[in-house]
Amino acid sequence: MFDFTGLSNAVIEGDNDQVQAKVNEAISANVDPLAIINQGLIGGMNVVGQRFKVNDMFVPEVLMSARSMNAGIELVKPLLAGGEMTNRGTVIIGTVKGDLHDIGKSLVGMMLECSGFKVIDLGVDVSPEEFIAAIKENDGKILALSALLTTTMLSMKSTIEECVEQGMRNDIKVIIGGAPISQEFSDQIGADGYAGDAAAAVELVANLLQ
Amino acid sequence: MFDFTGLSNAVIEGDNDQVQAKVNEAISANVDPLAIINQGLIGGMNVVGQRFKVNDMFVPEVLMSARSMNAGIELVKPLLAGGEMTNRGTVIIGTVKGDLHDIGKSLVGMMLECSGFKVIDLGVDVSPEEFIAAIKENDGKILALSALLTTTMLSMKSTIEECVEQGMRNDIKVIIGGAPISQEFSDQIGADGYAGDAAAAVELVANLLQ
Amino acid sequence: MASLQFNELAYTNLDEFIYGHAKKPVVCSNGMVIGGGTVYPEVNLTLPTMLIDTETMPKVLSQYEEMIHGICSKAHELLSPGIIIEIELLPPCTFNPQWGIDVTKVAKGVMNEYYSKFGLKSLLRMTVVDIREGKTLTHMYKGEHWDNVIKTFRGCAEAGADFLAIESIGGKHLHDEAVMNCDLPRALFSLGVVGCRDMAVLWDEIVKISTETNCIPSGDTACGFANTSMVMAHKNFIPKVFAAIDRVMCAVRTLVAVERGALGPDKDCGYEGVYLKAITGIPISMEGRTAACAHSSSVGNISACLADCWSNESVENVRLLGGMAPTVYTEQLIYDCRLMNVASARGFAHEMRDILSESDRMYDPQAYILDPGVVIKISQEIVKGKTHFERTKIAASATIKELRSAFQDGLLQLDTKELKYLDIFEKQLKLMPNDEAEFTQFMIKNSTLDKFDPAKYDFNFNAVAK
Amino acid sequence: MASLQFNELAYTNLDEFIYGHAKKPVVCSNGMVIGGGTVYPEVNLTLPTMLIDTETMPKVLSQYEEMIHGICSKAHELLSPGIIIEIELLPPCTFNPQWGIDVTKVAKGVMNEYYSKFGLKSLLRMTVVDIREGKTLTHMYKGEHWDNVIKTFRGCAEAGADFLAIESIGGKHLHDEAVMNCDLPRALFSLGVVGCRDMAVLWDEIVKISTETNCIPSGDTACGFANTSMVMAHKNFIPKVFAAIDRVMCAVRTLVAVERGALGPDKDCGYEGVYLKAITGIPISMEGRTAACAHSSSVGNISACLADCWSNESVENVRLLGGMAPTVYTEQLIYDCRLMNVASARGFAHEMRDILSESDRMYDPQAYILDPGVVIKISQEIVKGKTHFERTKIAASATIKELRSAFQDGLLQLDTKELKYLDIFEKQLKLMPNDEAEFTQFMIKNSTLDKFDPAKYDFNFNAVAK
Ligand code: B12
Ligand code: B12
Ligand code: SF4
Ligand code: SF4
Ligand SMILES: [Zn+2]
Ligand SMILES: [Zn+2]
Ligand SMILES: [Zn+2]
Repeated sequence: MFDFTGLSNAVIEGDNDQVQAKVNEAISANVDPLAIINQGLIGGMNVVGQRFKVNDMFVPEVLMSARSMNAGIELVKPLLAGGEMTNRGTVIIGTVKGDLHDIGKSLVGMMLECSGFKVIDLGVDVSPEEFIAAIKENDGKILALSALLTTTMLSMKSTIEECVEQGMRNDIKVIIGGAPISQEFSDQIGADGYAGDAAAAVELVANLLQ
Repeated sequence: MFDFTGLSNAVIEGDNDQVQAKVNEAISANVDPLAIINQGLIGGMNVVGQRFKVNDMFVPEVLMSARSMNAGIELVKPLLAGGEMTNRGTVIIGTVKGDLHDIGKSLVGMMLECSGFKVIDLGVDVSPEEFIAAIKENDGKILALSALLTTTMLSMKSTIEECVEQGMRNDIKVIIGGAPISQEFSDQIGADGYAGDAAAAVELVANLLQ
Repeated sequence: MASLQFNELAYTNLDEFIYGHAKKPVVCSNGMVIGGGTVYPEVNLTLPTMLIDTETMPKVLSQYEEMIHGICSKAHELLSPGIIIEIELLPPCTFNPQWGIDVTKVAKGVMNEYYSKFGLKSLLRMTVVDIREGKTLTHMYKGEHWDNVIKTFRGCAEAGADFLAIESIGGKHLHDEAVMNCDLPRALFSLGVVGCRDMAVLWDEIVKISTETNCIPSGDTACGFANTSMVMAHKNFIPKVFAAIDRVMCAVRTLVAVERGALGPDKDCGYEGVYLKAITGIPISMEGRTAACAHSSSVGNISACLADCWSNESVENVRLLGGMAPTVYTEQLIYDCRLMNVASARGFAHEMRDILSESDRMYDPQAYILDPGVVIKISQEIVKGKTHFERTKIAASATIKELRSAFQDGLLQLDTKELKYLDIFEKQLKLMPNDEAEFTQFMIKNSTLDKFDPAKYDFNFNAVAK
Repeated sequence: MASLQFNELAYTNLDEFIYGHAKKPVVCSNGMVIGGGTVYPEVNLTLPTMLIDTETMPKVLSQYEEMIHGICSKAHELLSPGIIIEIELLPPCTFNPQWGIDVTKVAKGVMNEYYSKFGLKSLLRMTVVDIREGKTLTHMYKGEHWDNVIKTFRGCAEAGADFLAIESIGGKHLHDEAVMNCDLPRALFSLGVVGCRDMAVLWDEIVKISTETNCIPSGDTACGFANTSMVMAHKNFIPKVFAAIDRVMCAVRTLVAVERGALGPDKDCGYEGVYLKAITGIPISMEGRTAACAHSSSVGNISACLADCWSNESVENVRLLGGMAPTVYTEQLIYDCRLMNVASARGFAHEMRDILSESDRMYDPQAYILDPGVVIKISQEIVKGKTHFERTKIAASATIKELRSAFQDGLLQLDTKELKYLDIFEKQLKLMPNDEAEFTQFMIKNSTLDKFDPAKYDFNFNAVAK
């Protein structure tokens, strides 16, 4: 058995050079490429996620870890058969129409990515039509909507209604979040879930995709 | 034409003795009994209502005026043919089930009475059934519900639903009030109106009965 | 009746009479000392619009859990030296004692978690609803209503409540009538005769339960009395001077809790608590500007002069932009307390107290009678009375006198309508019989049974008549 | 660029540097003087959950009317010496200037009514949304977005606004990236290079409109910058020291408004306002504990030390038990202001200021840098810079130095993670080129067009390179 501790630690440290060195080491040792990714790289990233959740790491550190993980994946990729990459499910995320608040949504996206989900970030001020198109195009399983304004919260409702109209409501789970949002509001507009922060959002998505 | 100024002023002053003296004077002068009531007594009371509304009179003073008006009416009553008394409509009022707050509701009742409405006050902790029974018994036109607790507001909804079930929802107007109540909540549960204080309640009832 | 205690004031020196310090501090098992130098935030929370019944109870409990979590986490984050949480049960949770007990368990569970995880010190005040009224009440001291009140007290105490409290309502219906008619003698009967007797019976029981369960009997408030007047005066429905006089009269009634063994901190919305502190030295909870979420007030700052706990009165669990309202109010209270405590640490507590008083004192008689100097002056008169009846009457007349002279000295603004009512109330008091038995006889004759039924109170007229 | 103003501080004597007093007070036509000795409440309100469109506009307007009524009536009732109302328009009301104008008219209508009926003095601050971003933006200074911003400013001013304000966002996308990565040089580029240039163009226009409409150009804030950092730090997403350094750097950018003619009061949520006051002497609005409705904060009390207006930041029109939330917050602000003003009247303003500071200073670097003494010290360094770029860089390094020495002297608590980042930031600054042109070239090369497109800003690289 190959010892992944060093590789995982390098990811946790966000140390690009070390990650690449350790990955190359593993490749030379003929370790299963999927194991390098899942046990070594994503294994390290899982620790990062946990530590972020308990306020033990800052966002810039998480981003560094994510970047180093990606650098490692780039090295392993050529060794993988096409499509073999692990994807726990695709999440379409964006801030709803009329709302330009960016950061909360981006953080949720970041944490989902770190946890092995594929994330399509549509940015801010996204119309229901754009969300729908992206779901279709990317086979999205989760639609994640963000709103920070009391006057744009209701755009979440119209986005959900648009999904119903397009006959795709049953194919996806809709989750919502942002400062003015509450569980009560989520129930009210028929979303599938609400989370108060990025860590909770990851758990929510994981539960919904089970 | 008889000059009602003195009688009205006596009502405004809440001066029982003066009211009775002036009423007797009018009766002796063969003034139309209905005019004594409407122009003299209720005329005075209308001023009281106006002055209360602009904070120019206190509740105890309004109550004194009301009592003196009633004393005057008692003297005139024997001269009226049965049922000739003016009644602008009957209001059934009470605080809803589970709620024992009394005073706000009583004040609304008082102001309605002063303005010529007949008021049946069922007290506090009143069940939907009791409200329904009172409407039937008294030919109530307005159902006025009070609630001061966030946990009893929803009793207003069940009372309205009970009216629907009894097939009498179209025969009455439902108005609601109390500290946690808002216009929004009123709309939400399908009430016909909300008022924030006793003076506004009188206007609301007058409008609804037009 | 048991003989009166407290014939002298706990405070005669105004310099000692100040927020954060009580002559008889309450020392709690977790090390928090109420009245020992630190003003603590006391957060009071309530449910948003929802029903409470068997079906919704899980939701009710999770609402409470969410609120307590939010509060504790904010208190921890902002390094509060400790926090008090008050839950005023809603009526169904006293009608069904088990529900009230379950609420206590949930709350205490979260509080214990924050203590063991983060060392956050907290105390839980459980306030039972006085459900002894309504159509089905048969008797004040036996039968279903009484039993449920007592069961709820005992159950909450056993479930971990640190303080027991109530806002009792003996004599309330008489007082409602008094407020509506600005009838001071009737208020006096309600408070000084009926209310004080009811308090004695009720508080003997609460103190007994507390002793048996190792819980602290904290205090009562005149919510059903002076707070009704306060709200009515605030709406300009009655003169403010009535509300001010009523407040001081209420002190005699609320004080009975202490006479029977309550230890404090007295409950937040009992602004008359300042008189209790002056007379007995127990610590008190007060509320002011940061209780605007619950009701508007003319005593926003002056109410803090003597506070040992500082409360928001009550806020429902609704979402504001900055978070859930109970969490938001926790933050505000913590900063308010920091301000007062830092002033103390710098040796400027007296100046801070005087600033708080001067902020409001002049603009409303209800504020004026909370000024520490005025409190001591009127308290000195009150304790001269030899019965509750006498003390309540003195409270009224001393307050009238004080308000009038404050106006004359330019220390208090009163318009002519208010001044007129001072005269009216003085006359009302003068026309009253001085003898309690005679007065009682007169009042009973002039009250309907639905306002006061002596039988339900075991009210022994002969005992009054001696 | 126009030459820099303000090469010396308005304040060198700490004793003069205090709440309620500004060296350059703003004298308003209704007699209110901001910074003339009295701290005024500034109430900020917003809509509850609802859509804004053609159909709902009547409802939107009646919401604003209801809120302003509640606020004015409370201010009258509590005898506030005057009140400021801020409306931060929501995006549709800037995208459709007429809607913003209608909101202004409704608000001003109610305020005028309270003035003529009750003599209540009030001032309206209209804050336009800086909508210059998003997918459809073609250019920062021409095209639909710019035109609508300008139309809204002019229309609101003509409709009776007393103050114009904005929370401008030039350079924001660069800054977002800087926050997420704790990249101080990128923040510096966003603020000191791009932001300051954008401010100059924008504020020249606002000042021109104000002059033409007889309105007062008040100020800007770093909401999109330092407040984003603040919220991120509060969630423990980034180190607090980043947010503290970022706040002081932002001062240089916000100051540009004053350099171009803004007169104050600077906007509430710009906590960097204290640096503007130190450097220019204009009055400022601040927010703290009573803005918990909008966001939690570690500067609840210290933020009041130098406030000339005291704000709640923003509260939505929802019902609390005591009334609608904007009315409730008006009451709280009024009592807060009374406290500060009474302290002044009694000659204890300095002590009150010091108590406010000591309340929070030690627990968070963001609080520490609001301490009046610290503000003057760092401001003295900032004005030594000869360009905005230099000043912003000095702001960063001086703050790092100050925080470190505060920690060493035991005046500020910082955990090891925070300390580590002080080192990291120091290193980041050291590695940066000292020359603005070189630095700019480097940053542009390392930024994607979606974060910063020089063409949209008319950003003339040659001008920087000189
Ligand atoms: C920073 C900020 C801005 C910045 C935005 C910067 C950016 N790049 O995003 C700028 C300056 C642009 C801005 C502009 C405005 N803002 Co703004 N802004 C804020 C502020 C201070 C912080 C927001 C933030 O970034 N927080 C940090 C992130 C990490 O937290 P978060 O967004 O809450 O996200 C977390 C969770 O909510 C959750 N989450 C978020 N999204 C999602 C999605 C899903 C699916 C899930 C599960 C979870 C989830 O997870 C995240 C991570 O833990 C808030 C205050 C507040 N209390 O939130 C006001 C606030 C949202 N803004 C407000 C206002 C009024 C405005 C403006 C209208 C101001 C104006 N008049 O000009 C404009 C509107 C712009 C527009 N068209 O949308 C008001 C809203 C009032 C209202 N009526 O709703 C707020 C509440 C401030 C206040 N208290 O008054 N704002
Ligand atoms: C006085 C009072 C009491 C007294 C009641 C005295 C009495 N005889 O009614 C007593 C002590 C009994 C009491 C008890 C309780 N109360 Co209480 N009480 C109050 C208080 C302080 C004032 C209410 C009042 O009388 N106002 C004066 C009148 C004139 O105003 P009003 O009722 O609002 O009525 C006006 C308008 O609303 C309107 N209106 C009223 N009814 C109607 C009806 C119609 C149709 C219309 C159109 C208009 C209208 O017109 C009226 C005149 O202008 C309020 C605080 C507040 N902010 O309201 C709390 C308050 C209502 N009580 C509260 C609580 C918690 C309780 C208790 C549960 C306390 C406890 N733990 O023991 C119990 C519950 C009792 C029960 N089973 O209902 C909370 C409610 C919290 C919640 N979750 O909803 C409040 C809001 C206090 C607070 N801020 O925390 N209370
Ligand atoms: S006034 Fe408030 S705190 Fe006091 S008993 Fe009534 S509801 Fe409770
Ligand atoms: S922080 Fe608050 S006040 Fe400042 S711009 Fe953002 S929303 Fe407005
Ligand atoms: Zn309370
Ligand atoms: Zn702001
Ligand atoms: Zn603001």
